Amino acid sequence: MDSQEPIMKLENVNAGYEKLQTLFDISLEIPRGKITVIVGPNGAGKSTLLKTLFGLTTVYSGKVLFEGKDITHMPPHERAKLGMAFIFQLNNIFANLTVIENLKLAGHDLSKEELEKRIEEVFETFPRLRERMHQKAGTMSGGERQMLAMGIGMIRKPKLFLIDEPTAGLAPKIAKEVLANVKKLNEQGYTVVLVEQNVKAGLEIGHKGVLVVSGRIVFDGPAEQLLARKDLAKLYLGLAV
Amino acid sequence: MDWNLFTSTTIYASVLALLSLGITLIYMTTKVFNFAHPRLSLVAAYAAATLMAYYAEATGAQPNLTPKHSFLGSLTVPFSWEFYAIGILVSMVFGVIAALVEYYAILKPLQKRGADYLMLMIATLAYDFLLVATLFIYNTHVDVRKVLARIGVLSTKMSMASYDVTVVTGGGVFISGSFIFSVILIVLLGLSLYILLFKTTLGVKMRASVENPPLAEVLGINVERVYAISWIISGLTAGLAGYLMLMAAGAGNLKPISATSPADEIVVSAFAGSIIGGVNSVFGSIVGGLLIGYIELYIPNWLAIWTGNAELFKYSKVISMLAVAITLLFAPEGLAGLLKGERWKRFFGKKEEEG
Amino acid sequence: MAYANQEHEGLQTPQGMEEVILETVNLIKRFGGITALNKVNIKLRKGKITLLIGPNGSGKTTLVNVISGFIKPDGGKVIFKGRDITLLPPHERVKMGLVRTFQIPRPFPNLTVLENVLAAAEGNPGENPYIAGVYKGAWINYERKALEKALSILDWVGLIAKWDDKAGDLSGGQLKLLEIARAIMKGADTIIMDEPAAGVNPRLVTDLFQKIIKLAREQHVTFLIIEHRIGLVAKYMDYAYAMNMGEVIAEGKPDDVLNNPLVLESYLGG
Amino acid sequence: MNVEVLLEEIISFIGIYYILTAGLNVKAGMTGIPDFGHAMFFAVGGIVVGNLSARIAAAAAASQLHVSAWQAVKMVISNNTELMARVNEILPHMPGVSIIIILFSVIAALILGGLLGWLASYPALRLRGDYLAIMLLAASEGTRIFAMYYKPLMGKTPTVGLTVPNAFGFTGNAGLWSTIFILILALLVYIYAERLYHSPSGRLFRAVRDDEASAEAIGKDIAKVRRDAMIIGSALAALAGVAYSFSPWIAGSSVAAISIFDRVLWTFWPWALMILGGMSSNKGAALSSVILGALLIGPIRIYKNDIAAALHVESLGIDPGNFANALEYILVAALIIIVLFVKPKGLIPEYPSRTVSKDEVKATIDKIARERAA
Repeated sequence: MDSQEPIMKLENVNAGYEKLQTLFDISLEIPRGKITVIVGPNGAGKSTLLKTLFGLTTVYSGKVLFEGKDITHMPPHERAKLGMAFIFQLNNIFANLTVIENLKLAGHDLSKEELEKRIEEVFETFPRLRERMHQKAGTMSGGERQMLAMGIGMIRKPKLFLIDEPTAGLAPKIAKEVLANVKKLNEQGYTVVLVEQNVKAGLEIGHKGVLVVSGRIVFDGPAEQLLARKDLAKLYLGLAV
Repeated sequence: MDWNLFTSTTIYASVLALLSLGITLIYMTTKVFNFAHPRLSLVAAYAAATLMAYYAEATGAQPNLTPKHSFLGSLTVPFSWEFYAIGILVSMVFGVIAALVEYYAILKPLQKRGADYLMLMIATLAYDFLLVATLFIYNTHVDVRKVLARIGVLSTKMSMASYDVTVVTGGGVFISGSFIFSVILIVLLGLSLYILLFKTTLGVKMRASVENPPLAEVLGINVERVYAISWIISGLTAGLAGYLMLMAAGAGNLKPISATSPADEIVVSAFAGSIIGGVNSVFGSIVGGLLIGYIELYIPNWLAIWTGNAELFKYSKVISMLAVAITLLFAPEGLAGLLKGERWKRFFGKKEEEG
Repeated sequence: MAYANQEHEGLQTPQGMEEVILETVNLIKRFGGITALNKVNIKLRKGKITLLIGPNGSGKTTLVNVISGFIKPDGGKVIFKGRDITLLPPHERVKMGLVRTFQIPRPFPNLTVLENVLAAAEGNPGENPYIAGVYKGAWINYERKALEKALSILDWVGLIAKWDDKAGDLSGGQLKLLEIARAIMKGADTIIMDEPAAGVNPRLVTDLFQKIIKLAREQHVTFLIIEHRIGLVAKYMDYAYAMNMGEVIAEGKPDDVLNNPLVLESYLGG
Repeated sequence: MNVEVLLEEIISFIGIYYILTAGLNVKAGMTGIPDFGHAMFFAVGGIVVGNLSARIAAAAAASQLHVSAWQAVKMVISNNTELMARVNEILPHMPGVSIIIILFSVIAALILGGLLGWLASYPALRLRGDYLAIMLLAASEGTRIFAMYYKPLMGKTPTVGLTVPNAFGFTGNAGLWSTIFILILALLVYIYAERLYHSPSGRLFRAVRDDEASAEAIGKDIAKVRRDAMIIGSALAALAGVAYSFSPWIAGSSVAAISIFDRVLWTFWPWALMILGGMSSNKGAALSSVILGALLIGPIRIYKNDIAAALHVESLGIDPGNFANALEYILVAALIIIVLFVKPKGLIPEYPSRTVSKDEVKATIDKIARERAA
């Protein structure tokens, strides 16, 4: 694995939603410039883990570090300022606005030249969005919406993308496209943490694989290594010990 | 065509359009039906009348009802143009003040405490009561009476219709200033709202904040400010409606202004406009308000002619009630929904597909 | 548990030996272009606990919604106790003994725990408001019996100490128990549970399932349970169905289904 | 002013408002139907008294008026003032007829109010929340406008309305006996409402309000529950309308469309009282009616002019009469806002329904514990 210092670190974190603890003793490193894929069965806590990175859960104990800085109790909007972008699973675009309006809105605090430059970058990464520029975002396909959601994130040039199940509810073909776009995003130099329900497809594009079962990390290592495990399926379902 | 019926109906319909728009804007942002909304117009009307009267007093102006000849025909301008400009300006300012007080002093703090829609609706009613009481006291205040009497207006059944600008064309057609004003107003309002919402960054932010507040906030948009702006627009248009009520009392179903009138009578029609417009559509509300205004007066008129029973005219308000019932029960998305074909999409399971 | 094992052996008797209480026949449900259920056939046998598994979007919740009557199917039938109930509204099914619980518990938050359970009593004459407000004698005897039943159920699920607390103040796990209590109070003989263990402290899951087993074995209550934490719950189940992409891809003894390569594959995706 | 009259007036006021608020509480507080058209059901009571009971009285007095019963009935509308003036001279000498008129009005109002509530429950089944509130408000306004100008219902002048038969005249002290009548009605309604609350029915109303899907999942017929609540709540409102119309202290001697349909007095005030007392809380509705009637409305209606005078508002150029009228509005508005901010659950928040007493529940729990131990 890369020798560079990880962009983000969790140290012995116990977390959950208010009274209900769903994550137990999680220690994790997010490598810079890579795609980290979090997989696990439903209800295992993989989305909770992602939300914990962005400060959307209650952390009972342990530490969350971003670029070496302790941000355990920092609220989400301040994390956004530090350079973290969270892409929600649903409602991650403005459906009644056009594509270009969505992108302009994301960069509303940038100078005009800077904004145009970044929109151009988004269009270069996702040419489909250029074609759909003046179309209402809500009329686009599920795959294109996720593309736009990533584009909205890109405008703000974050250091870290946190993407929550972007393929949920999409047809398999479109889901593949979405994951290919996540890869593209990474190729542009962005660090990505991805929660993915489709284990194989997710791990195929990832560098690092993290398997969460019943609120605990049961595997943490190179993605291809996890993918190659013969007992992966049983491990995944918590059937193999 | 009955020209007088048409012009007075147009003024009334414009008032409804202005009020429906305000109700819709507040529903879209604050998620509450503002029962106090028509009352904001009365506040504005009183403020406008008072300041117009003060202006007339200060300049020593007397109403001059002798018509002048102009290229339009015989033109009557009872007071100077500044007089009317002051009225318009003051009504807008006071409409905005009354709206912002409601939002900042009552609704926003209640929302922060987690009040549900019922509590908010009741709170708007309470604010309405407070305004009624204030106007009760105000319109019988000795000084107010004196000032208003100076320009020949009663303070409890207030109408300045006789001081409206009028034109009688060569062909004998009577055109009131309020009619011209209301037509220009609606066209300008539609146009400027279109430009604001679709051609400016602020408009895009507004639409974004209405549609998806959490996402807008994540992107660093000041959602609160956007809400404040819609309250300002809402107050502004309520104020303009108040000015029209004052200058055109008697037009359509508009009654002379008092603490309770015409807000009490117009409230259902204004909500009808907002609801048949679709509640969540700015342009729908303007069209809905206009539509209600026209059908409320034209349908009973036709029925009266058809049956020869002029009594039917009294029931005109029942029409807006029926419009509300039919819209809510059969097309809850309103006109906007029908035009967008939302209903058809829903029939084909669009919603489930999204989820 | 010895009793339970005995029942397990019973399963090896040929199909059809035990009474089938609920059956779906070629259920079809489409949402827009997506086929959420494609000719789904499942059978629930009386007094057995049946597990329904499958990855996200495989159609499990849709199936539960169709069986409980919250969604109408586009094709096929639901047969309960020998009667075609496909078009019956939810509350009619409940009267027949078919009750569902929700993934996210939905109590009556402003009612107390006891009120929540009592409200589930079937056929209470006191639920006629015209009589109830006038003559208490019309319903008090029924109510007393209901009370006794409700309290012993609360005692059994371990919520008795909380009887006068507002349901809205309970924790997630307690709410799941309250849902079960309500279903039993309802006189349900067939209970469909959507993720009963979700949001429940893992230490309490065993406890919860012990109670479910006891109900099945002693009261012959039939269960259909959707659960994702398969590793945790598989050992309690009598029979299992696995779904993927709206179809049943495997059925049989839980161990067999869980070791079915097709099932394992479905969880990993393509 | 006469203390006795003041007392009677305040008690009548409290009774009418309590019945009205209790009805609203069944619909809005307990079952969660936001009825902003409550005045419509209240008006049924007034219409019953103004029309049906006036017609009965006219028919009964016809022979002494030397007209046929049918003619007398027709004159209720065509020649209202004159006819009813004569009828009200005759009626006090007919105690039997008077009592029948009162009983008949009560029953007719309950039936008609319930019927209208049943009709109004259809939108209540289709619509939820604020849309339903607007719908019922609009329905109430529409009915008001219709009734106001429909002569066979409300006479020639909506502001004057129909003269009410002096049904309590036979007692010799109509003020006192109408007050007693209202008090008895209010007490009966209180007993009924409290029993209803503490019955499985009341529990069911509140359950449906809390979570419809969940109520459906335990086999309850939501449509029926909401319909029952609309029927009961609306029938009670109509009963309040009868109480109001027969009260010489509150309604005067006539019912007029303009006042019996008043949405401020008969819809918004009960809402204010319900919120003040605590949504869904029947005891709260009673308490807030008593507080507002006894402490605020009675004295304020009566002393508002004195208050205005005492504050010397005229020295500020304010008209004392209007200031006095505004006081009522200001107080109610201020009260609502303060309650919403300070005590959003009301003076007596919703309480658990005790179908059996708390002690009995505890005893049963002990019994179960003993049985388990054994």
